[in-house]
Amino acid sequence: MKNDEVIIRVGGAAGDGVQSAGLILARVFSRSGMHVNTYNYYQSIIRGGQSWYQIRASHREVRSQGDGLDVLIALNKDALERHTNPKINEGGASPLPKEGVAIMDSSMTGYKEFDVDYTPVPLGEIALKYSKNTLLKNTVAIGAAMGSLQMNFDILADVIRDQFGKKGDIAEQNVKAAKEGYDYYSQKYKKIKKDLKVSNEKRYLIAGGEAAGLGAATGGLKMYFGYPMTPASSILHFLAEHSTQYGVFVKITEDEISAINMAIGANYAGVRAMTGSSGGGFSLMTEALGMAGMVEVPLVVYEAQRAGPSTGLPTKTEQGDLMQVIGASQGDYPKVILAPRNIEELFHLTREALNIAERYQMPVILMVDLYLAEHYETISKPDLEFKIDHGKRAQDNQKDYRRYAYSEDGISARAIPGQPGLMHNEDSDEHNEFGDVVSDAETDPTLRTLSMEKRMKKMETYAKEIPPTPTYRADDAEYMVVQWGSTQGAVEEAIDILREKGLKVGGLEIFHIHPLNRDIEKKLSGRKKIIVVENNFSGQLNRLLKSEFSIKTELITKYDGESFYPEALSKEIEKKIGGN
Amino acid sequence: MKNDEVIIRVGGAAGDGVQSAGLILARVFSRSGMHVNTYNYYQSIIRGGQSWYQIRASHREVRSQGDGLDVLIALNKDALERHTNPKINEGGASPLPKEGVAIMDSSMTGYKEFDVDYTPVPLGEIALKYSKNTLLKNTVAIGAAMGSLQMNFDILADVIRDQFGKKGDIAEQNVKAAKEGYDYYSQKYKKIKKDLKVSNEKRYLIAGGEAAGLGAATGGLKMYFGYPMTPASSILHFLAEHSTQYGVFVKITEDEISAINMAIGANYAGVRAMTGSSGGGFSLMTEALGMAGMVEVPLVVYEAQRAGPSTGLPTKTEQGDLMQVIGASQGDYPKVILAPRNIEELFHLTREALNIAERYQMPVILMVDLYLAEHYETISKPDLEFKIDHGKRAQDNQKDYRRYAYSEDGISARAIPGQPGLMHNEDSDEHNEFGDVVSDAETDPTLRTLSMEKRMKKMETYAKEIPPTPTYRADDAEYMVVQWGSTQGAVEEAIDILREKGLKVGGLEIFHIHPLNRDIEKKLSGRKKIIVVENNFSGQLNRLLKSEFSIKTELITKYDGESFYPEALSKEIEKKIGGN
Amino acid sequence: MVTIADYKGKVKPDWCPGCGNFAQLSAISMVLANMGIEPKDAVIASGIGCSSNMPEFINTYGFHGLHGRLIPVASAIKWANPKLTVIGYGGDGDGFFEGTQHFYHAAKRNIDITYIVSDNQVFGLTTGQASPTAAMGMKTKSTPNGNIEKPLNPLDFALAAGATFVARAFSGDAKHLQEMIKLGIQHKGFSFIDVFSPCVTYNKNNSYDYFRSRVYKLENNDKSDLLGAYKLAQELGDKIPIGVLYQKDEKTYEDYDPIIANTSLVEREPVKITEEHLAEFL
Amino acid sequence: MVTIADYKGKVKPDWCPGCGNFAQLSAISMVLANMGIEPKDAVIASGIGCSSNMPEFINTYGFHGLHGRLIPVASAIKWANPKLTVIGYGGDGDGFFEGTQHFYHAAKRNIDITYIVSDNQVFGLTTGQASPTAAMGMKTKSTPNGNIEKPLNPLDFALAAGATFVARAFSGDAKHLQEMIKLGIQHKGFSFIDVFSPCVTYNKNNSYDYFRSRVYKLENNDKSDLLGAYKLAQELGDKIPIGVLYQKDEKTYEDYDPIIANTSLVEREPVKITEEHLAEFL
Ligand SMILES: Cc1ncc(C[n+]2csc(CCOP(=O)(O)OP(=O)(O)O)c2C)c(N)n1
Ligand SMILES: Cc1ncc(C[n+]2csc(CCOP(=O)(O)OP(=O)(O)O)c2C)c(N)n1
Ligand code: SF4
Ligand code: SF4
Ligand SMILES: [Mg+2]
Ligand SMILES: [Mg+2]
Repeated sequence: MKNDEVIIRVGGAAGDGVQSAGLILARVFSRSGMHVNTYNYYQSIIRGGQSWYQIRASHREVRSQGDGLDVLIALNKDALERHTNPKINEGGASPLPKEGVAIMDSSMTGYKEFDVDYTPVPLGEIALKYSKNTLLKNTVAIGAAMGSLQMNFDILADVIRDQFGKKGDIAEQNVKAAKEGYDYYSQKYKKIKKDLKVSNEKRYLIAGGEAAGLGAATGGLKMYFGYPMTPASSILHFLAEHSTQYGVFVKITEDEISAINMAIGANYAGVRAMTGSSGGGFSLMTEALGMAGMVEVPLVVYEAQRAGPSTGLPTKTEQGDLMQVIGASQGDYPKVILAPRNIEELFHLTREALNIAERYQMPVILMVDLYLAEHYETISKPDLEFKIDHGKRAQDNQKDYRRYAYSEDGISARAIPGQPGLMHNEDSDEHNEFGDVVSDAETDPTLRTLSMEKRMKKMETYAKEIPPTPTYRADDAEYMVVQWGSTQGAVEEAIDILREKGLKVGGLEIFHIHPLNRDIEKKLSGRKKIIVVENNFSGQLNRLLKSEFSIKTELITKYDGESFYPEALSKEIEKKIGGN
Repeated sequence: MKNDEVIIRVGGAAGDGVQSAGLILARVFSRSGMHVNTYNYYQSIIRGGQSWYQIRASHREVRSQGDGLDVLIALNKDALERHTNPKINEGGASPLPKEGVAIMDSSMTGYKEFDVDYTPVPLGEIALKYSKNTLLKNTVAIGAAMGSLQMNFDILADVIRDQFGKKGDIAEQNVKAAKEGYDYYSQKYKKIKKDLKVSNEKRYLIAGGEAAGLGAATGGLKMYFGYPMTPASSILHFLAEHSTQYGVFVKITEDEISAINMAIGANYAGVRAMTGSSGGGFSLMTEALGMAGMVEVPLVVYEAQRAGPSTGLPTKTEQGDLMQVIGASQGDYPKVILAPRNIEELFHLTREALNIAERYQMPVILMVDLYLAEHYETISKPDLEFKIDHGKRAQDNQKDYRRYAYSEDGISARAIPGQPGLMHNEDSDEHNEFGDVVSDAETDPTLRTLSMEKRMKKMETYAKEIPPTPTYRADDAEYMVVQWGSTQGAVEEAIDILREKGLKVGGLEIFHIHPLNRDIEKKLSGRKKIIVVENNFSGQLNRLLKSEFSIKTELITKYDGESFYPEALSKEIEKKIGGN
Repeated sequence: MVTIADYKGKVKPDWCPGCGNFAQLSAISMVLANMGIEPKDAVIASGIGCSSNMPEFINTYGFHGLHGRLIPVASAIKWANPKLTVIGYGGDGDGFFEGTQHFYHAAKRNIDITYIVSDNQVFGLTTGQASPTAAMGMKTKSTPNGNIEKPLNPLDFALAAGATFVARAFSGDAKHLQEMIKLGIQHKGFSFIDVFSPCVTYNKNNSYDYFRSRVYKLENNDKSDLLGAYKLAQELGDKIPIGVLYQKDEKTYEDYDPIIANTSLVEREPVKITEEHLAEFL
Repeated sequence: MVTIADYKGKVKPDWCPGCGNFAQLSAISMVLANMGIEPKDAVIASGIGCSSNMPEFINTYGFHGLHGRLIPVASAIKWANPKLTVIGYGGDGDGFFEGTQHFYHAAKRNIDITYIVSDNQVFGLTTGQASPTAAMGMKTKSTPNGNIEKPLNPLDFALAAGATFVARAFSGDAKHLQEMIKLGIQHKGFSFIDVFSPCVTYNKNNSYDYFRSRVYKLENNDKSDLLGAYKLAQELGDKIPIGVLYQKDEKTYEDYDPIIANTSLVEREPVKITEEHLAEFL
């Protein structure tokens, strides 16, 4: 447990309001100018079961859900016992330590006791003074938790008013209840010792799916087609809710096949459109993905991974779809795969993906995972300026127009239906420069070869513009930890832990998954050990790296449905290093 | 052109009866106790265009369509000009050489002449004597071709009678027309000099799709579900036609998704069932494939590749779906991928696949390609004995039955609906040993981890029983050519050519694609060069090999829609060797 | 004798308290028991959704497959082993969006399975988006400004597809629900039962009260009258009929196919392929 | 002035001589020209099949996509750019097997596109398997012992799905075919035209003669009478009606959705996201 950060966890059953309580707490910290990172542990159940929500906050960057626990808000007995038990079994979450406080209703009795500081608050009693709504208890608990840290109550009051604002009186009931909780705790129990600095910085608290939606909107998105599937639903819901504001048409289709074919139709017609799903829905989209590559229609697909295989663990995270996305659809065709490492990058890469897709007239898949899509982070003010690049476009009535003209860079000028004099056919069958099919009356092996090379040349062109692969504390690193996508935060924090122990560990962070930047080989060469960290069973990126580069690697995987915890990860890395 | 083999090519438009003429010729050779290998060059068009059919025959094994051409039967002018032109552009096919003869109708005039032996025969005139059916011309031409080689006419007459048998008089008309063609040629033109030996060996002429269907039937297949798609239709048609004979229920479903889910349902119910498609249809099946892996239902999928991406070249061959099949469906789950190298192996592996699938309770994908699925080869008498292995089965009323019991080998005993006392739920959600879901009320990260490992352990168990990877003339080979699936014949013949030149070249033939046999690394080590040959653009197996083994490879690819030709391939290999 | 206790699963259903699915779970268990069908001879195939969790909670053979794909699984099970009582159970999203195509063609084929849809007018498990049967104007996460899509009429759909047994039930009327399920299972051919099954968490519009005040039981309607059934299917306003709208005796797909007619493939030995079979390749 | 010559594609159609698709190619070209629609403003989206090769042979914007998926492509094109005349053209396998689900839901949504099916009762391009509209008993490669599946009735299907324009035409009657296509394009909403289009190569049963001796033209039928239309759709014996069975004025999906109603998204600038939009994250 660190002095300069705080971790609060709210535990209860599905339907108990765990997540909304967590979000109120998160917002109090972000409004206090602090960095926030949240974690949502929930089940595929609508009511009941056990879920919890964790908020980590600090004046310095917090890049993962973190280790440790300071304040537990236990909304039921099960939650209390589960999180105070040193043998907690939740994928790596820390139990409440001795110094931690456990806020719970005073009426709670008969629970199994562990060595922590129990701080009962008459949550129900206080709540009842204001309303019969049992959820008001949560607000009292939130107040108590804020009291334990002596956060500025006015900020909490503001957050509550914004949250319950539309409900007038209800907002004030909540504020009052929170205040009582705050005061009760402050008067009765000791303040938790922390050295937290508030500030006046504007921090934007945003979830992954929201950042992707916002990024897409700033990137000129006008249509989104989807079919609900956790964890791809968050972008869908966000865009649906902001449809009018952002001018984005959002449609739930009859299935994922329709969604992707619609997105292709819209892009073909000249309108930026996206689709998205999780692995199972993405399976159904793969046929059309290859078509987009063949007809050279721009397309961005948001692929939000969850723990598989098959239906798997619908509310759990994993990076298990890489092989699927790489291999998606029959035959070879050009495509780009991006895996943003954090929420800010997700915002940027989503609109960048729209540009790449249109400039190269090919599919771009944005791979996120449940962890990235659903957790909240604070980011600084997003840059709203963005240049939309429509790529090569044909002139109206251009003479001798060839939709698929063979060219140096593999890219040919698009014509949009409605443009005069450029009528042509876009075909999923193999075709020549004009779009005429070369597989009907006479197959032409030569033209076929040229067309194949024309399309694949785009990959070479694109390879030249891949940004350098970022590194972390790598300059003098003897050991390199390679990660991709959302595990960035946990890996960097694990590296920090090891650095403090004096180990020369650095990181290589891959966010351009396909094609891979050739600089990776150089950046890894000459190191004592290369350790690939992945949130999946088989080490899918590892396989990819080895197929591309002559490197020897070791592998750390996690496939229990939860994301990495820095401390535990640092120990695994240390073990790999040790086994020299 | 070799003395001990003959190559005949029939060229014409779609709808001209090119293929049936070719098949008659092929059967004459197989009935003469010779080895036969055919090649079908056709387009995605029902009538018109240009197609041709090639028959290669010899008393020694013929392992590919071969190089060279002895007899051309040109059914129209285009065919005549195309195949006599030294600059023929058909993916590597040889033009008719000086010594070759071109059989065509005497009425054909005004064609561009090349340096070959034109042997006009009054095909139309002779045919008209017997019938107005224009297809009778083909029979006359067949007769002439057989005359040019002085094949035993009685065998041809038998084949024709079998072919047209049901049509009574028609058969006799055809026999007579053939005889006239035979005699006309014999009297007018010189016999082609060949040293062909006929024999009394029984040779079975069979196409890939048929061999797969026959293999499946001998392997206990009882149900086949599919949706037509070239080149996966041939197994479907074959089984439909033999449904009553073989006792196999065959159903065309509304789509491929239904087909695979039905196959899963049938296997779950305890009946051996298969499905199949080509790349596009397979895309649609991938979601269910992962489910089969998750619920541990046996499943065999016949994946017949054609040139992609997308609709691509529907009637052309390619090995371009490997990445798709490897990556199919989200998450990690156990599966086996087999790629038979020739028709005989296809027969055997299909039933073997059914056993593997049931023994391991997981999906097995049989990867073939258009070339393998649609061409004919002679094989010796197929072994009809086969032991069906149903794998571990639970005893009725077994106490404390656990459908997914964790075990040493990862395999647990199946219960089939209808068995008393073994009721349980098979779930695409993550589950524990009993099949109870571990992702609803309480996710259990520990159990999740165990279940994941339980399933994946099957891959380890299976890895131990993969047969050794076959080699070809490899003992003293300095250069190793690695191939997979249907390219075996062309690669072996290319190696033979190089061996004759004194180059120490050998082959490694991979038919177990996933998991890969670890013996590959050893068999390749210490060679001067490793050259991977693939009928696709990007070298998909090459990527796979490099991801698994520390090897340096060079790559030869072909992606014009046609399969490899030995001579041309040998030159490419030689170039790679030379570039030492 | 089979009793309802035999059907009790060992996993406690984790639907929200008050969810309509509880009624269907009881009803199916009760009917199977009363019909004397042993648990070992019943298979429930489901898709993905709250409703589709059913096989986890009942002591039969269960196959909890993919969203929208229960129909092909159920069909093939029946074809493989006609002795089994095969029930498909899933949601309205499952059956009328993702699985529309399979539903249609299975009904047309008149496969002898019973397909029960828990129709709650929302996607429950994915937290409440508008389903294909959601009313126009309904506000959900996916339709924050109100649904603008005409609702799909499941009964009309089933009739058009050629289902030979088409009925509607309501979770709020357990006895009638049981009756429908029993008739559906007894019917030889494709039986479809649409069940109004309130989602108490995400659908505040289509509540028990909403349905209770509207449904009325069909009595003495001419079940063989297709056009009459179409008309009844249109009644979705203040009065909504529950009961069997349509029933017809017709050959099943299984009856037509010589390989499976009167045969249990799972019991039959594979045909032995002999040299005679090989003759055609010579 | 637009003439039919403007629609002439540079690639010669490679259908078999006598194939029904030629008639539709001419008819579509003729109608578009006569309606004064410029080639640049017409888009033909197709699936995969002989019929679906159409866009290769006509001088418009063409999108030759995937088997069974033309409907979503066509729908989105229309939504993106309402100024375009969007025609979907495909086969009976394409639309009534692989694409059943999309057809149903697009009709229900009443999207303003015209969907023309070349209904030849077989899979042409894959060399003649039974299609969903193939008659019982028909022998094909996939049904060597005769088809045992009830044929799908496309008109009935379209009516049940809620299509607002449902018609049938016949390749053998060019003028009437043109008339139907014209009315279909003029209709605002989802127009469906099933065209009996003989496959001269693989379907010897459903020949020109077969249809010619059976079809009769609908005259003075009440196009607003849904039940009447259902009845007409059942006439598939010795007398088969061609013409418009049903037509209804109804709001389209586009009319309901505020983002696309009266807007051409392809022309409209993206909404500029400003700091105000960000306030909610603070
Ligand atoms: C291919 C696929 N797409 C989407 C999902 C996500 N998903 C799970 S349940 C569900 C909808 C559930 O609605 P419904 O079928 O009506 O069942 P209910 O929960 O209402 O009983 C969806 C879309 C999925 N599992 N698979
Ligand atoms: C996903 C997929 N499945 C199957 C096919 C193979 N296929 C191509 S055309 C066709 C059927 C054609 O029949 P229909 O749609 O009636 O068109 P027609 O040729 O009769 O005009 C099929 C099954 C495919 N291209 N894609
Ligand atoms: S969310 Fe609705 S459908 Fe799902 S369990 Fe709860 S009440 Fe039932
Ligand atoms: S096969 Fe039939 S549908 Fe296809 S082009 Fe020939 S006649 Fe037309
Ligand atoms: Mg529902
Ligand atoms: Mg057709």
